[in-house]
Amino acid sequence: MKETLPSALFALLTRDLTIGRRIGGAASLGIVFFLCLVAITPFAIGPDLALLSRIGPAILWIAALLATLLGLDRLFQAEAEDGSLDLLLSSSAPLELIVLVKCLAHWLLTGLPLVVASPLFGLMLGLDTHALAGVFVSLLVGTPALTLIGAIGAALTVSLRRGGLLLAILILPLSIPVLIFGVAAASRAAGFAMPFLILCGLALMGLALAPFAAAAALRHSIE
Amino acid sequence: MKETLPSALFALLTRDLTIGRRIGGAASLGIVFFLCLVAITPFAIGPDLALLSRIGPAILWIAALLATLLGLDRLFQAEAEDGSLDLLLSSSAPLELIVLVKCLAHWLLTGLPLVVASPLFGLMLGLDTHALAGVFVSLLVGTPALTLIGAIGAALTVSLRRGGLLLAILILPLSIPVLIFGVAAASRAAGFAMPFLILCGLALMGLALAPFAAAAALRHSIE
Amino acid sequence: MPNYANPAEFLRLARIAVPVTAALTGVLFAVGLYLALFDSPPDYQQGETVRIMYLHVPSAWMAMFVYIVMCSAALGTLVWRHPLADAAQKAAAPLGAGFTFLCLMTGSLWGKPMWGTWWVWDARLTSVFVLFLIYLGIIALWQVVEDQGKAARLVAIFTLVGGVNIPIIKFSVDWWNTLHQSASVFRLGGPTIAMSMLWPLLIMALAYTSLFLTLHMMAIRNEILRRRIKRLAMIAAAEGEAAPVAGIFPEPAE
Amino acid sequence: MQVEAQALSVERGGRIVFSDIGFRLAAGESLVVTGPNGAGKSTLLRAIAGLLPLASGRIELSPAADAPRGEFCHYVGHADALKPSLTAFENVAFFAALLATHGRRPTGAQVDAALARLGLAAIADLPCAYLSAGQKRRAALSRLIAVFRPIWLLDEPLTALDSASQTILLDLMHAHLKEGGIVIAATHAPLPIGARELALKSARAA
Amino acid sequence: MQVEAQALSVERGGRIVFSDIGFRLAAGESLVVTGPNGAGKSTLLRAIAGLLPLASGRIELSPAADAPRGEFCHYVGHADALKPSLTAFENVAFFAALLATHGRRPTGAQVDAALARLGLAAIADLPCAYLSAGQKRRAALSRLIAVFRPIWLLDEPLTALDSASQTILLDLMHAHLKEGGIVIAATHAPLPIGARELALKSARAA
Ligand code: HEM
Ligand SMILES: Nc1ncnc2c1ncn2[C@@H]1O[C@H](COP(=O)(O)OP(=O)(O)OP(=O)(O)O)[C@@H](O)[C@H]1O
Ligand SMILES: Nc1ncnc2c1ncn2[C@@H]1O[C@H](COP(=O)(O)OP(=O)(O)OP(=O)(O)O)[C@@H](O)[C@H]1O
Ligand SMILES: [Mg+2]
Ligand SMILES: [Mg+2]
Repeated sequence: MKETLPSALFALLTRDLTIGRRIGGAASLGIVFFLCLVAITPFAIGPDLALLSRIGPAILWIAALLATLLGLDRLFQAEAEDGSLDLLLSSSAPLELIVLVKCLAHWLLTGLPLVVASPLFGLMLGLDTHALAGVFVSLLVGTPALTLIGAIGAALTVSLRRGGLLLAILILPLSIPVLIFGVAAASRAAGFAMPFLILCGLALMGLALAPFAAAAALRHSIE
Repeated sequence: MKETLPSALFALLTRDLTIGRRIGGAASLGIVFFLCLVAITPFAIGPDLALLSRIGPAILWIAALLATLLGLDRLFQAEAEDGSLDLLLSSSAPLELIVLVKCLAHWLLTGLPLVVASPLFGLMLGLDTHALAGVFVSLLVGTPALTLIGAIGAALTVSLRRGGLLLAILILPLSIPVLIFGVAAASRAAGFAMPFLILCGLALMGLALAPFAAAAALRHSIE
Repeated sequence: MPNYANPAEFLRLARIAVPVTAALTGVLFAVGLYLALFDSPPDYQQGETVRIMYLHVPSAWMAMFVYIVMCSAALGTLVWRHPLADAAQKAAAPLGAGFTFLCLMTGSLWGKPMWGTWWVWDARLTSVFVLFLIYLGIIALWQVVEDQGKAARLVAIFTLVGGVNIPIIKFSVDWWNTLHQSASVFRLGGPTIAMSMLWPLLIMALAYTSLFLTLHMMAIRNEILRRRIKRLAMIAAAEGEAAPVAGIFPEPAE
Repeated sequence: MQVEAQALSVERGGRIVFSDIGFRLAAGESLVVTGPNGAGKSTLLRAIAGLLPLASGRIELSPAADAPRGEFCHYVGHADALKPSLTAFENVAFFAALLATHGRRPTGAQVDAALARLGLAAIADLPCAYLSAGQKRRAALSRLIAVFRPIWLLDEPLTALDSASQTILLDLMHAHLKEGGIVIAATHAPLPIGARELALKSARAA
Repeated sequence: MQVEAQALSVERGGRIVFSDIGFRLAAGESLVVTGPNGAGKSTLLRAIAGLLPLASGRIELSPAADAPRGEFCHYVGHADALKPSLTAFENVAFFAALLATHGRRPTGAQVDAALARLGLAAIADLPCAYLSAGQKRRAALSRLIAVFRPIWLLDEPLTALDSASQTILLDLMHAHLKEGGIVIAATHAPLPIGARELALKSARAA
């Protein structure tokens, strides 16, 4: 029975990536959105480069958080609305793995491009090389954690018609720890190693818990 | 023929408000979302109260901008998906007014609660009374403008399956001016009157242009 | 904006015009670059770095000019439903984005020696950056909407709305006191720039304009031909003779 | 009221779906549009409702009206246009107010009557998310009698209805025709309303 | 394969939709579920597919299987489960890979054959956003033959299909039954597959 498992999951990954690419190239759109946010912030704060470079890592992290959130509420809702969720539930692949694969696809489409582009945006905010590297590495570890946490909220709100804001409310408190240690690692305020290790721990915890929590939520919200 | 116009528009307003209230009380959700964002920022930036109160108005404005955006992509898309848009287009009420009423409902549900709650959050960020008043008044004028600008993007992306990110990209450049003058007025960096007047001008421009642009986009994207 | 009567007419016109404007572009660039790089004096304040100006200023002008061209094409699409306006809009967007990018690049290259930084968030720089974002948004919208006729109308609406940014770019230096230089050529009361610098600048501006015209006509021609091929493939498909062509709306069955 | 369509053709996704379709319907007449899947039945109805642009041809109502065509038509398509969080009554009352013309704003009692006519009286106060497929369909159809519009455009109206509701709907159509209304319906199942038939051919054969 | 249901009852929205429903179907047998709108036909099918919890009763497959029940059933509901931006082929191929069991992963050729069987060969490479209602329905139904599953749960399967496609679908059902499969269908239209009938009463009357 299990020989079909890899191919089923691979088919799901390919499908989600294809849809993401077809619908306006989510990857490139994510970058442009990030760019907009980065551009807006200095404007709101004022053109003080010293201040900007000090809070630069924080801005990049907040931008990454919001970019991750923006598409996430439809992760399972779109599947539920058109009936695909029923079929995902009838697959012999465990729902936990299905959730994980969907998260992977979402991260590849929105998280990864942001991580790759973050050094460039860091430059625009006047970060130095050290800070750039810190932001890059911390985002690389942190954004998957954000996606995974977001998936729990997406699953919880799947049966509501408009979960966007509710999702944010469920998710933001959970993502605050990720944000704190991510920014701490990126800005090296308290050294790099310590907060980074905690960040890795959080990401691993997300990886271990989120698929189960999200799958349980999905099983209960179906009707 | 026109005697039914006010009652049609009023029915639309009531309907949108009812839906908003039923689906998890969008108003309260907006506030909580705002709260999360405000709470996250000090963590990301570090607990430096002087810096916080300096960039406080900017944070409140960015939070308002993002909270406005978060639900906006479904403003017309939800209507298009379930076929309601066809009926809105067959109404004898002009589409421009329909757009305007839908914007009003959206603002009452998400913008207004943010405005009302902003002094409280300002206090949490250590703003003084003057800055609090500035933030309140500038948000009161500015958030409707953001909603109206957002409605243009929502109408342009109505026929796309997942317009969230594209909407953001179309909208953020247009809302940068609102943000600049809103923050300028709120923080009184360049005095209050001048940027505030420009902000009012922008809001009026949005009021005059957005319904027409959005209605045109809706008419062209129906199929 | 060139006179685009109808597609067939345009193709005929382009066949003659493109080689001419291409040659003109080459000559203007040769003359302009020679004057700019070797013949004009260094600035008494800025030294040799002033030569970046001859690349920077015309690209800034073109960034705005192309947007204005797109706005008129957008009106053509919405008001007169001109068959060529759609193609003109679509062809101009990447060119405009390119000029804007050039303006941003040369500006930051110049900024490093002049202001000691690659980038500051002042009003002009930011509004040009916003212009760049709007160009990207337009390109994205073209790509996302599959029905090209619909895409043209939606892009036209967005282009016109985004047009409010153009006056902001132009007058930002006057409205806000910023780091950036204020207008010295196109201003009330005549240019304040030295004649020895003005001439090379104007020739470079002409070279850029002619470059744009050449590329724009070529891009429109490609767009027209692409649509023709699509239409032919569709007719063939409808007659049931050809297999569906990849990437082209294939023949629906009963 | 009279509808005349001449030499209609509609393009969708860059392809002509049908061309040179024409018909004329006087008050009290009805038209049934048939044809295989993908022939263009739904497309034709949407075009008549003014929801799709015509590639060529013209549709005329007489007596000539200055208002847009959509204001004379009830369009009931594949989608039900019901908000899941609103009750059936709220949904129908909203559309009644939205679609009303000439100052004839329907009262709550009229909406109630419309729902009752389609057998939904008992569940009028249930959120539409809780309705079955056929109940949703009936709620959508009750718009037809909550607000008067002379031309009914019905896309596969019998779908999801049980036999009792099918009878009710046919009665409603007969009554509408008798009062001088016009019905244009796309259907695969036979629709006994004594209508003329317009058979669309599949796009391939055309 | 044999299905036995005993004393089923299901609660939805805090209300018992039906109770004490039972049936037993051997290989090659079929069941048609009828009843007025809102009687609980769709609810019953979803409960059998394992997509709704039972309030009481039990459903058993024999030979007893350790995998969850959903893995033995094809459920085709009111929603088509097609992504508008993917082509018909991509949609069906995805579900074929997702739903495959026992290492029998369908090949591209099998998916093509399934689409062709439902008359969609020519439009297999069209994005589903461009399909008509009946074409979408046929794409959803082609899942049935792209992947083998012994129990078919079909909710109003004839909806939106033209008469040619209805014949094709009936042929498919006959073939499936002949091979020892099981078909349970909810329907308002008569469904000539020689099935036993389970008539649900309207919940109100119950
Ligand atoms: C990325 C950074 C920059 C951007 C986006 C930018 C943008 C522009 C724009 C849009 C114009 C056209 C203004 C008009 O026609 O009114 C312009 C002109 C000009 N820029 Fe820049 N600029 C940048 C950096 C610089 C720097 C570093 C310098 C040198 C100090 C400079 C010097 C000039 C000059 C001299 C003009 C001509 C003004 C005139 O004669 O009208 N720019 N720039
Ligand atoms: N949104 C769309 N964009 C492009 N083409 C479309 C769109 N919708 C439908 N089509 C195409 O137009 C043709 C006619 O579709 P239409 O929905 O009118 O068919 P129909 O006769 O109603 O079929 P059915 O009986 O299946 O409902 C089909 O070939 C279809 O592929
Ligand atoms: N999501 C839901 N939540 C709560 N109750 C529901 C839900 N869906 C349906 N119901 C209720 O359950 C009952 C049975 O619904 P079901 O959809 O099974 O009916 P059905 O027999 O399929 O009717 P139809 O012929 O209209 O499709 C109905 O009374 C309906 O109001
Ligand atoms: Mg149809
Ligand atoms: Mg049902």
